[in-house]
Amino acid sequence: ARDDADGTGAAGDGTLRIAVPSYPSSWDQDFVGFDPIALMLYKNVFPYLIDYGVTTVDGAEISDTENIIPTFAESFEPDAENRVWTLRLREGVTFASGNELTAHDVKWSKDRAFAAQANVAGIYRLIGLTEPDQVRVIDDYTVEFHQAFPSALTREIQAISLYVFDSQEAQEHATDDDPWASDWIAGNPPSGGYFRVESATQGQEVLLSRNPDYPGPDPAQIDQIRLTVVPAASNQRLQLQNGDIDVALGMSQRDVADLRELDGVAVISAPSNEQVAIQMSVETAPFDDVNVRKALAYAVPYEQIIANVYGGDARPVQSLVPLDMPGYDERGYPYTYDLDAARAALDEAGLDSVQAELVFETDNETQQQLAVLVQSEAAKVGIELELTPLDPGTLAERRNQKNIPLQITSGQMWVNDVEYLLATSLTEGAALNYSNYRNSEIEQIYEESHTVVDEAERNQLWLRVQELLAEDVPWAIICQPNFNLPVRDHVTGWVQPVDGLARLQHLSSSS
Amino acid sequence: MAELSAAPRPAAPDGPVVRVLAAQRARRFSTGLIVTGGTLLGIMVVLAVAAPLFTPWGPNEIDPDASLAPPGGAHLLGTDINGMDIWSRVLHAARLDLGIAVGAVAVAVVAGSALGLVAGYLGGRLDDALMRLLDIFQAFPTFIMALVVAALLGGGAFNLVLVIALVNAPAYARLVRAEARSVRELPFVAAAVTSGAPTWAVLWRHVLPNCLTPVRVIAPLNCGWAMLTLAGLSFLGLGVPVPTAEWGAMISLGAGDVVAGRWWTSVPPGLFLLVSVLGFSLLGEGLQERAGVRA
Amino acid sequence: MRLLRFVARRLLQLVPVLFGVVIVTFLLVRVLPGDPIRSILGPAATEADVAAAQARYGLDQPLWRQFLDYLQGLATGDLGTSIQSGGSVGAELAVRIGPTLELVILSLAVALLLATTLGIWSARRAHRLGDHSIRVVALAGNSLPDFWLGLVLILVGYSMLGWFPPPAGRIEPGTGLTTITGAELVDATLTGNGEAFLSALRYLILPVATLSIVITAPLLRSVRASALEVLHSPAYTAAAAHGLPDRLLRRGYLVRAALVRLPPLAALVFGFGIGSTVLVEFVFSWQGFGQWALRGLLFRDYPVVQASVLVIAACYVLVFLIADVVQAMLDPRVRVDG
Amino acid sequence: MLAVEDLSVLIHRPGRQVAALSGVSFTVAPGEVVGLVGESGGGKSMVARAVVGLLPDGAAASGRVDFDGADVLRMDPAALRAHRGRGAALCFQQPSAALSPTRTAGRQLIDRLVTHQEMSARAARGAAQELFAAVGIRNPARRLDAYPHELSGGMAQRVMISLATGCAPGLLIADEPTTGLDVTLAKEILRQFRTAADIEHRGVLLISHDLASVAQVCDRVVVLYAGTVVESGPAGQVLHDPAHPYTRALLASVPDLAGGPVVATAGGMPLLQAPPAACPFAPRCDHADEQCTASRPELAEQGPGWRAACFHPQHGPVRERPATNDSTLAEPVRTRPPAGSATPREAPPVVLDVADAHVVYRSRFGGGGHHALRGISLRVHAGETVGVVGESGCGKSTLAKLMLGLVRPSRGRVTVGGDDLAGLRGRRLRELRARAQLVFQDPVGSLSPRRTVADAVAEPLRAQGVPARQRAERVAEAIDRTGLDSTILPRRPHELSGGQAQRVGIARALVASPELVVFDEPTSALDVTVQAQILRLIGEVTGDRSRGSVFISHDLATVRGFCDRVVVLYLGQVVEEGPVAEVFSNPRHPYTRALLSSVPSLGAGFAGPKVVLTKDLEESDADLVGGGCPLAPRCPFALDPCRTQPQELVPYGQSRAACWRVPELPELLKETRV
Ligand SMILES: Nc1ncnc2c1ncn2[C@@H]1O[C@H](COP(=O)(O)OP(=O)(O)OP(=O)(O)O)[C@@H](O)[C@H]1O
Ligand SMILES: Nc1ncnc2c1ncn2[C@@H]1O[C@H](COP(=O)(O)OP(=O)(O)OP(=O)(O)O)[C@@H](O)[C@H]1O
Ligand SMILES: [Mg+2]
Ligand SMILES: [Mg+2]
Repeated sequence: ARDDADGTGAAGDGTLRIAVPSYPSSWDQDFVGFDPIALMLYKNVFPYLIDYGVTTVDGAEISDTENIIPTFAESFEPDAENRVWTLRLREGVTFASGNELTAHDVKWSKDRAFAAQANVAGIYRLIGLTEPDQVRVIDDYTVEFHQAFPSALTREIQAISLYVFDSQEAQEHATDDDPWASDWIAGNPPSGGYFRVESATQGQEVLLSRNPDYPGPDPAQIDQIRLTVVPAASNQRLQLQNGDIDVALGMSQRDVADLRELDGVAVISAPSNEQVAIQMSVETAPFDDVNVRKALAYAVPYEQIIANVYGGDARPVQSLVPLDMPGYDERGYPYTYDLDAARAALDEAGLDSVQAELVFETDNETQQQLAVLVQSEAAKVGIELELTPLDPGTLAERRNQKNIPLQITSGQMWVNDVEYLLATSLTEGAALNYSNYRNSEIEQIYEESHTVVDEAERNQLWLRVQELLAEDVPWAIICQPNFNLPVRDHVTGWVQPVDGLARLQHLSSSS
Repeated sequence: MAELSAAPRPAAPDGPVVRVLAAQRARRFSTGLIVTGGTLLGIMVVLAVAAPLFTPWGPNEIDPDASLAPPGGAHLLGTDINGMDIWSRVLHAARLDLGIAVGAVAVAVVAGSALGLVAGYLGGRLDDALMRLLDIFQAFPTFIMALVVAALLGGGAFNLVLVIALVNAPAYARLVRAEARSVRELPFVAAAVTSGAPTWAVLWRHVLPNCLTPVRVIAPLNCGWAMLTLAGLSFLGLGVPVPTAEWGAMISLGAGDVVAGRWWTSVPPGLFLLVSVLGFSLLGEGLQERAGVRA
Repeated sequence: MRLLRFVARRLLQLVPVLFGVVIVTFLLVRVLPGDPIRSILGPAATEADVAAAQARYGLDQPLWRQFLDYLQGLATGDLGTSIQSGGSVGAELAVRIGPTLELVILSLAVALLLATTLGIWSARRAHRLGDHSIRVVALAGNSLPDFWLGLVLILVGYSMLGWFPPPAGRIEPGTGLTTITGAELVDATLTGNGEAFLSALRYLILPVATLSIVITAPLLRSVRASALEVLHSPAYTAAAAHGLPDRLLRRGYLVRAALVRLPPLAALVFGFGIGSTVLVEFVFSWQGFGQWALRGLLFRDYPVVQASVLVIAACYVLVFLIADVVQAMLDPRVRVDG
Repeated sequence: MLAVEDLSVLIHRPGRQVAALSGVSFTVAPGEVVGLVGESGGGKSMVARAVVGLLPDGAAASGRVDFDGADVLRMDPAALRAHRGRGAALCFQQPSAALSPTRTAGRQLIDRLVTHQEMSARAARGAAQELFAAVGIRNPARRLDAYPHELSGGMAQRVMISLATGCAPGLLIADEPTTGLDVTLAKEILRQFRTAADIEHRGVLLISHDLASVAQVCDRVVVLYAGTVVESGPAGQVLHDPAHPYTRALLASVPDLAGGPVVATAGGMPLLQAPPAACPFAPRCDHADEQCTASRPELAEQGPGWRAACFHPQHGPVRERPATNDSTLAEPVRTRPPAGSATPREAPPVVLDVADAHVVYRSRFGGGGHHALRGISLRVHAGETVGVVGESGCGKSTLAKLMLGLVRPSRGRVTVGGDDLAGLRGRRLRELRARAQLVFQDPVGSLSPRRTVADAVAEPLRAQGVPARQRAERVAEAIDRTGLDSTILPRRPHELSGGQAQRVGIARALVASPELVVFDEPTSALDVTVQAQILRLIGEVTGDRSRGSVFISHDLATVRGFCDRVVVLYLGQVVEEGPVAEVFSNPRHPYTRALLSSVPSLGAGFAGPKVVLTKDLEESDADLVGGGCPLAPRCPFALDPCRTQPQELVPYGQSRAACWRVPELPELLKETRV
């Protein structure tokens, strides 16, 4: 350990040391993978044109989904119909290369996203953006987004999608084989958002520094952030304990519980919209029978899971709609731990016992613990579960084949809206709809909701959706664990992001 | 023979000059190794076989009130994060670990020896082809190979036996092939052939029994290695499926607890693993000393 | 120059082996369950997205075409593009392999040094207390799971005693080390950066200790057995019976003769070490080759897995070659020309 | 200089003891060559080791080994180190194993010179070169840098001798320096020791189990039996007119070139657990009485400097020696009437026909190979015994394997009982194999280590599908025939003595009544007295008229004992062939004559004019090019045509030889004799 093991040294040189479990796989947001650490980093080092504001709920600061503010942009406003959105850029904003950020960069970046046919292109579909033509350059500082239909989601969706590349620089590295300069972009950090990438050592660490050219509100509070890769949670813990790191991103739930007791260490806690659920494949036997699904829903030991797996640090939920999402209603999931009811439901299905596979992520300790508890309880009513941890590659393939009877899922909606939830998780063909759930009425409500912008009206629709879900039980929704972040106690300014991807600009060190 | 640098023990002027017998001590030590190794393994086997007798908990039985309970009370060695009894799991894991290791090595020995025997004795094209194939297989470090094959076949005890057998078999094939090649030059093989014995009989009756000495010595060492491989695979999540009681998986699950002062979740499986592997190593070392075979 | 010819011929013999390795890895990777494209595209991808991505990585081609493309790439030194990161596999590999080799080679060197000195010491005092204790201790070290040993060393060496740097990274940030090979010690030596050298060394101690503890036993056993054999051989007896002094006996008649069988074993142990780094690197947050390869494997990043396995295999066979050469130099009986 | 007094060595092994030496006393003076002889296990090497203070672990030695007044057994390490090498230097039993494999021969010698003669490294190199030359190493400068594995057996022995003399010892001890060497070479090596004693005035203790070879160079001989000295005295006395029955038995066991009968002595040397209380030879001795089994005889003076430990010393010649010194030797005494040469009423069937057979051992990666046999033709009739002789490596074993189909001829044909071996495969080949059997050189090694004797002997029967019951009967029969007890049946090879194992091997060869039995040096690994027993047995076996036999040996005297015809091989070719008596008494080919000349003999030995070959076999190998006579590089009579023209077997009298100069030879020999 260093001499400053008392934990005060960090702020001295204005550097915050953060441990992350893995190195970002790539610097390219368009063409490559789904990697939480990389996604988190992108939020901080890409120039996003608009971003969430901050609001305080129950004393904790969280990102404000109602208030989306322009950052690198000057404004982002719709027309009266909510269909054409105009993005105005600030003048004189430059990339690290010295090139000015103009409408052409926005256009090139969006064209690139459409060309990649991956991440952004996927979500843009929700707000009716599918073709490059729909993004039009009006002048050097004005871009219009022509949506196919008006949408209530536009602001939130654009808040996570409106990042730009330094197109001039990128194009210098484009080749005939590689018109979008993927090779170069994958290997070279972007121009800078709240932070710039000072240096990046493959696999080991990324050094961020405050971006002096950041033009908008809420600039980074800390001068430097050193992200060090420490895959083993126990190592993160030791280093936090010894004051060699200030923030540990990637510790397990059980460590958090002990860390609260330690001197010099604080655990920042914030309610989160992360949902933990067991998705049941409604098309594969035996879960094609709603009674079997109900039986499982009754057999899950919700409270025990919250107590044992999350150390009490999770919120029970009564709906598939997350707690803090507008439209949440308690009628959405009327199931509690009740073995008799579970047996009764199974009887109703005409079955004595059923067997099924419960799939979860291979290196996810929390899911594993949860699976073990569910397995043990379910066995008591005759549901024999075989636990199958799958590595990411196999899991992706199996999900694509849509033949996983039961799987534990955990995740957070990037957009805090039920329409988005339906779009991503509960309508036919939705990407996260591992249950293959389909209810024609819900499909209909979903279609309708695209163009409904009025809040009360929308809530009405969502209530109906939750009633339908309560009958169909496509998921056993387990809980919403709180977000916990172990830090040295001088670290402050944490803002809980709505999408779970840390915005580091808010962090500061108090000593 | 003589330990040259050492002087004979001083003797009375007329009495005999005596040299201390190193061979005797060597033999005693090797016996000691074999007995100690055997005893350690014997204890493991007894504990494994009689596991249910020693503990009131099932290996996967959850005590909902006692997650990460410290040793003592209802749980002799405490519980893990799932609330499962460590003592019970450690004992039950012995079955699986010993079983997989011994099973895998047995499969590797049988398959590898058969290949090596035939190739080494018959020689020629078959031998060349096999050797080239082995060259390719052995160009992969074993653990890397095990990783890939485990990822390929997926977890589960049976698959793990196959994985470990597969990565070990080439070594046996080589070992036995080399022996067979030298044994086939020995006069008694020629004698058997001139007696008119068919090839299989020569192989089975004369060549094979004389090729197995190094195999017998290496196999126990290999069992120990197999257990470590298994543990390593489990540590990386490529071993047996949870919550099956297996030492490597238990260590992996409990590794994070040590730094929090909860030694009981990973130290007992670690110790059991250590003792078992050590048992195999001691046994192997002892046998090696006896047989005078070099590694 | 017989030795050169020997090396050349052995290198030539490696070609079919490596070609076999290329085929085996190519096929093995492709029969792995799991879909690399799905795992990178994220859940929101449509079939069209998948098809597009597959086309981008050439995975829509028939297998033989993919293989030919791969071969062609190999021939031009192009190891492909990582599906996970979109970057060049060759470039990623370059920064990963150095540190890992440094770690393994250093550990092997320490283990060899230990094994040789202790092994010969042990053999000369065969069957006495010292000998027996060394052997048992080495065996116990060999019986420890490496990842477990690593954890314990971290707990003691870093957390409790505070003697060693935190298990994160391979060098203190801010030593201003210029990366050349990726292997910190080597780079520090090349650039004459003393501070970086010391720092890298401090970071290396625990992982090297972990690895060497688990690999010393087989080497030690071999050296001891060989030395014992030499001590009991008529050749050594003859030299001793002709009254040669102890030092001459040890240097001229014991050490070299006792080491002749070590090189192939050392090569084998090197392979074991390479395998172990997957675990050791994880425990020490070392971020070398093993972690990279494992990640590639878990995400079915075909080019990464292919390249990493191929490179490991190439290193491994090369080390065997070196071992053969060293053995040929140590042991005149090894036939260099036949 | 060296005085061993009442030396006893008791070796403690786990669970047993070995009395390796019991009360051994003798002396060696400077300039004297003392022979230490006796059978294997007699304790010869133990004496040598005691002299240099190198007793094995667990050995308890009592008595004294006085060397220049100091007791070697009680020296401290420093004194011992000074004594070793400088005082007494040992030449080890197997020189190629006793040279450190990872150090050049020259370095090893220089190490000794630097240590014991305090030379500088540079001076030592020069001296080493001289020493190499002195022991007869050609091209010494080059050999200095050779590693031991690059040396042939003879060369290694020479190097070993140079190492020992390089220590400048007062006493030179040579442990079986000629074992495993060809006769031609052995003679040369022994001369080196005589030289060391005569010129350098060292004491030499020459250890050997072969009395004949020792006879020629020793001044005095000490005979060891079961760790005791049974007789010692001047060489001439002990070797020609010994007093102790054991010495006499030993001498009688050695086959004589002159064809003197081999007299076998039953039994074997006991392995003593404790120093013997009685005469250890008593159980095997014809003259033993109660006194012999009750107490141990002391060494008693028999003549000047001649002592024997026997209550009933014997005198007179050991066996009848052919009286003449003529080149026409008497017909050897045979165990049976000569076959083939007797009445040729009807030609007995041919059991083996080898016609112009070549064998090439391919090297592993193509490209040439070793041409082990080059055009051998050989025919064996039923009831006939053909001897094959030749130096080591000339292809004798290859010929044996060829006859049994264990190697395939690359050219030519081998037929056994009329069936061509080459044309057969699988079952038929196996059946044919069972009709020809081989008795191996290494008796224990030819028995499968993990199979019982019964199993081993039954193997050919099993292969023939003989039912188990019958098998057991026939095995018992065969075992009985070879003079073994049926208690041996459940034993395993390692529990057998060499003699027993060879009997088992013969039983196995006979059990399936083969038409042809090939003996490949069946006695060369055995002790002299056991060898005599086995030769006797073989003599009986070959007497069977229904069977043909081939007897392969490097020892010409053995072949003379009971073969009808003899074939002399040289480098894979037949150089001479003919009836035994003819070839031995009137060798035509220079090579045959050279072989006969160098055979050490206690008796008269080869009486005709002698031929000495000019080089060692290994050295000549490289010179052999083109299609000329293979012997040309070594032959003292070689002319240019010899080097270029291939030689065919040409009949000369009753025998045939492959040398065009045969007619001139008698003249040439006369010249060399002068
Ligand atoms: N290291 C040892 N341990 C036990 N017994 C031994 C050892 N060395 C020799 N002996 C025994 O001592 C006796 C004498 O052995 P030694 O080697 O002196 O015989 P030898 O006459 O040299 O025989 P050979 O002709 O076979 O060399 C034998 O009975 C042998 O078995
Ligand atoms: N399997 C083999 N491969 C290659 N060369 C061989 C092989 N067997 C024998 N040789 C060589 O063939 C030659 C003849 O060997 P063979 O064993 O027949 O000789 P030998 O006369 O029986 O000698 P010895 O008296 O030493 O037993 C030798 O030079 C030998 O090195
Ligand atoms: Mg001896
Ligand atoms: Mg032979």
